[in-house]
Amino acid sequence: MESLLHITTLHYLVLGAALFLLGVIGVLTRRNVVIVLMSIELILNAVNLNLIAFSRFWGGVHGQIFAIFVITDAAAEAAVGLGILIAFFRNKETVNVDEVNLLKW
Amino acid sequence: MTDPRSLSPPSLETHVAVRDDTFLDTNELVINMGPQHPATHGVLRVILTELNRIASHQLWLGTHALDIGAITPLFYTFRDREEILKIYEKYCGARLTTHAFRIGGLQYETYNGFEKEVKNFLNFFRPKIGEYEELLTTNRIWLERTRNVGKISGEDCIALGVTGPVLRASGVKWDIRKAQPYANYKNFDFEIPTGQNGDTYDRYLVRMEEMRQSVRIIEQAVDAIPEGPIMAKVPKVMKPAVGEVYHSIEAPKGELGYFIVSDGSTQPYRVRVRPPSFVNLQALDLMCRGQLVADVIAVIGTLDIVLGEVDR
Amino acid sequence: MNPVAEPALATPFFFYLLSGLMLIGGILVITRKNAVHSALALIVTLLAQSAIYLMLYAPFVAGVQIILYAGGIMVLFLFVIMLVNIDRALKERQFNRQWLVGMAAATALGGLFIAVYARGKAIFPERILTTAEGNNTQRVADMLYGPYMFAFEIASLLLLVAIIGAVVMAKKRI
Amino acid sequence: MTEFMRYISGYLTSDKTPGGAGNMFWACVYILLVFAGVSVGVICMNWLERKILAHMQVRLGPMRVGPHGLLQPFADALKLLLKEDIIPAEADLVIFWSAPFIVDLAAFTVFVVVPFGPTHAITDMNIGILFMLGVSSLSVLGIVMAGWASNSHYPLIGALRSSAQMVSYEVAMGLSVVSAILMTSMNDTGTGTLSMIGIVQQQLIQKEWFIFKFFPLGLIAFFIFAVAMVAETNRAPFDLAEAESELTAGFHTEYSGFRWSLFFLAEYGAMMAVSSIAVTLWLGGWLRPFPNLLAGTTWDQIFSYFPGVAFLLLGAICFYNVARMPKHPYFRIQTIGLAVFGVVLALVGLVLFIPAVSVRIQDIFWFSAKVAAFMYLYIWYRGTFPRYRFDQLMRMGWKVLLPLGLGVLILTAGVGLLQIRS
Repeated sequence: MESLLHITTLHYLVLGAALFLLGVIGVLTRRNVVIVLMSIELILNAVNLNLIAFSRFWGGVHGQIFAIFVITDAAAEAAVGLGILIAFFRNKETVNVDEVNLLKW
Repeated sequence: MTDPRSLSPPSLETHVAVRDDTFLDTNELVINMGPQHPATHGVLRVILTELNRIASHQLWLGTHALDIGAITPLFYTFRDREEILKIYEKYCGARLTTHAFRIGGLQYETYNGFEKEVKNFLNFFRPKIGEYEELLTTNRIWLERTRNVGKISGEDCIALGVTGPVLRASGVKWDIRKAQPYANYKNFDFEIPTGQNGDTYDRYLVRMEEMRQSVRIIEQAVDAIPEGPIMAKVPKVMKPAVGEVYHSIEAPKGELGYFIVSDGSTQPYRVRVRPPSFVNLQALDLMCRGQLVADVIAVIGTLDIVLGEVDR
Repeated sequence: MNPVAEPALATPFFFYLLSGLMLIGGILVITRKNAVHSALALIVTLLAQSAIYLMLYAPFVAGVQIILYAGGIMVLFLFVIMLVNIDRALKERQFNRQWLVGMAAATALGGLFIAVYARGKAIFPERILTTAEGNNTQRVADMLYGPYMFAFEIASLLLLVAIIGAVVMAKKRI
Repeated sequence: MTEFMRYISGYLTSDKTPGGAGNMFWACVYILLVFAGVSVGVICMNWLERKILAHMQVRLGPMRVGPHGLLQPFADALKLLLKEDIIPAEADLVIFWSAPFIVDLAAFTVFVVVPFGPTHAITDMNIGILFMLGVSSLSVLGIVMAGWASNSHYPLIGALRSSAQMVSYEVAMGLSVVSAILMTSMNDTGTGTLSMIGIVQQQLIQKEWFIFKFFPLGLIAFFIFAVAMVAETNRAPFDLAEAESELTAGFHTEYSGFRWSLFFLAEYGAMMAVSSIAVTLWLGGWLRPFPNLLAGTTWDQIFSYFPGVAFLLLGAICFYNVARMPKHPYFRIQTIGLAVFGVVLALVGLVLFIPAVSVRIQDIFWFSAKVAAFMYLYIWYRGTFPRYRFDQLMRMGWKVLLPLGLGVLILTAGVGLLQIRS
């Protein structure tokens, strides 16, 4: 009980791991590209959580800097991914990953 | 917000008045009474129709600006239009269906102080045009919304039969009041405003200038109302000659013409109306080509159509 | 009557509240059929996470998280979901047994996590530093425009590439 | 019990915000006060907008419910609450329900960090302005949800339009905000701040409102913000999302009654919120006008009379209108009501002359007066401008305001650098 009530860095790490797992499951099971992309966002957020928890642990801000870079990265990824999705949808009228099975369409 | 012109009765009013006018004109031609008209009739008719033109343009301006998103001009124009309607009401008792025109002249004498009230209105109205223009003419957003929107060339206008301010804004100097003067127009001095680009903004400017010209015409006409009867002697039963006739006038929205075929009886054999709105609406397709959907609203507004006239 | 909240209880309360929100949101993201619902669940997760950042005394990252993630990226997602009309996907059933594979992989990964924790329990941080809040934003700025300047420039380049890439992908004709 | 009283009274001598002092009781009181104040502001705004717009358009506006329509907002609220709550059959229920609340939440949460005075804020975060921008950008989510959940074409198009619009204008807005934040660091220590109270205090220390700082850079940044904030709140001339000639009512077409009124509340709350940002960043927040031109205790004294005088003037206007009321029995109740309202206003004005009150209230007064000026601008825009077309709106955001904002940011940084060097 004491370990549950006394929030330590470990708690944040467990939370991050759980989110990461959720993201992985989402990426592997869903067919909808949009939801796959969102699951990737979940994974990135789990990573961010770890980074920030450790930055708090060490008392520095390096982890936060990395988190900001990761957020930048996520923005870029979302923009390009959704751009591809729109191009794909325009040609194939579908947003399912398992239908992206042609090298050229 | 629905376009008020498609719903509210006042929009029909200008048309009814002018339509009476043409219809009778045409009838008169058929029964060959034109030259016998009393002089008073012609001048009064000019005053009344020009007042009507102002009222129509005011209505157009208010609703057109409302469509583009400027809500204030509507109230300004309706405030001023009310003065015109008051004159009409006092003159013939009706605001909506001004029904004074008869074969052979006018039904009603002018009331006492008609000239004075019209002059008062002119003095009241002259600065108001500036007020409208102040809100819109140099407004950046208005310019962006109307310039190069709904462009149409003069040739296209002529090919489609588009008339009125739309035609004049495309640079064609065609106004039936000058080209085939009816009533007493040839006695009055006025300009035909024309535009160059044929876009929505030019049509706006042309109509604003037309209001000024109408004021100028009425100014001259009010001073020139001759004494005398307003109605010629008209036989109880009129038997026009056999034949056909087309006569048109410059209504506020464009050329309004009546084509009448007479078989010599008291009833016309066939009557066909050439309405300006119906014909002008044809240009919508051409004007909207290559434009955005939001521009359609501006273009429909600038055509100044009355849907009651289109849907027949 | 003691209106002063017990700080020792406030932290776990908010932690469990927020992490519960995050996990529920995360589960909804990967289980909802409707992509819009997924996106909204993800937004809940992200907002809860930004609150957790606040608990970790990283207010600047929390603000960035709200502005960029919830206000920017997720709006982009919603936008795209609405552009690509995926009503059809709602009526389709997924026949392949991908979820089995997914669960297997996830279990393996989870097992890995637990194994790592079980083996190296000693090095895992059980403590938490309690420094004062301080001027976090300023420290982040000093770092970002000092030692991390190069990485910062690279990130801006990355964003530029992403912008061009997105435009090239999504535009019908260039 | 005494401990509790001491807990309450302990804050009164503090020079921090209740959030900063960690005093839960006063924080709750402040939250209630701010919430009530914003709601009253929305009610006033409703009446004022209709009245001012009407007078701009040669109409009278509401005249029937109460003297000069003063009770019209309450009648409207009652009507909206009693109206049937229609939910389209094909709507996505949960999202349809929650969308108005999210918009409201975003609009009202922003006020947590709005500084009405050096201590008159619920709390003072050190990421204050970031928090404000972030939370106010969340309202776009509610709008998108509302548009999508209605499962109808006009709301969807309206929602897409307004989200595209809000996202693009946020960029220009952010840039102009950054240039103002840059100005906060032009002091002896060279450290800037993101805290809302800190920003105003910097303007006090630098003895200059940021709108006049580095003339004309501050002015241009303020102009960018002033344009972007109108677009952010979807108000005329940027009200594309609810352009009635094109989209009926935009994203809230399918909403009726209470839910619609929540959107209404959020719209006006958001207007006040962004106006408060503008006031805080460029117009000196709670500082009185001309802090350096008319400095000195005498002027302080004179300016401290302003709140009272303003309320007395409002009361005088009421009495003027009482005198102009028609002397017909039909109008008797209205006349009495207006007179009572005038008396209340005048009494408030007199109370504000008490030094102890006026010292505490004048910060709030100046802040609210500046926000009110922005509210008037909103109404004025609506009465004057036609509506932009959507591509023009986007062009304006990306091709005019964004480069302008970037230029101002770079120039501000350059000028600031030169100033520090010299």
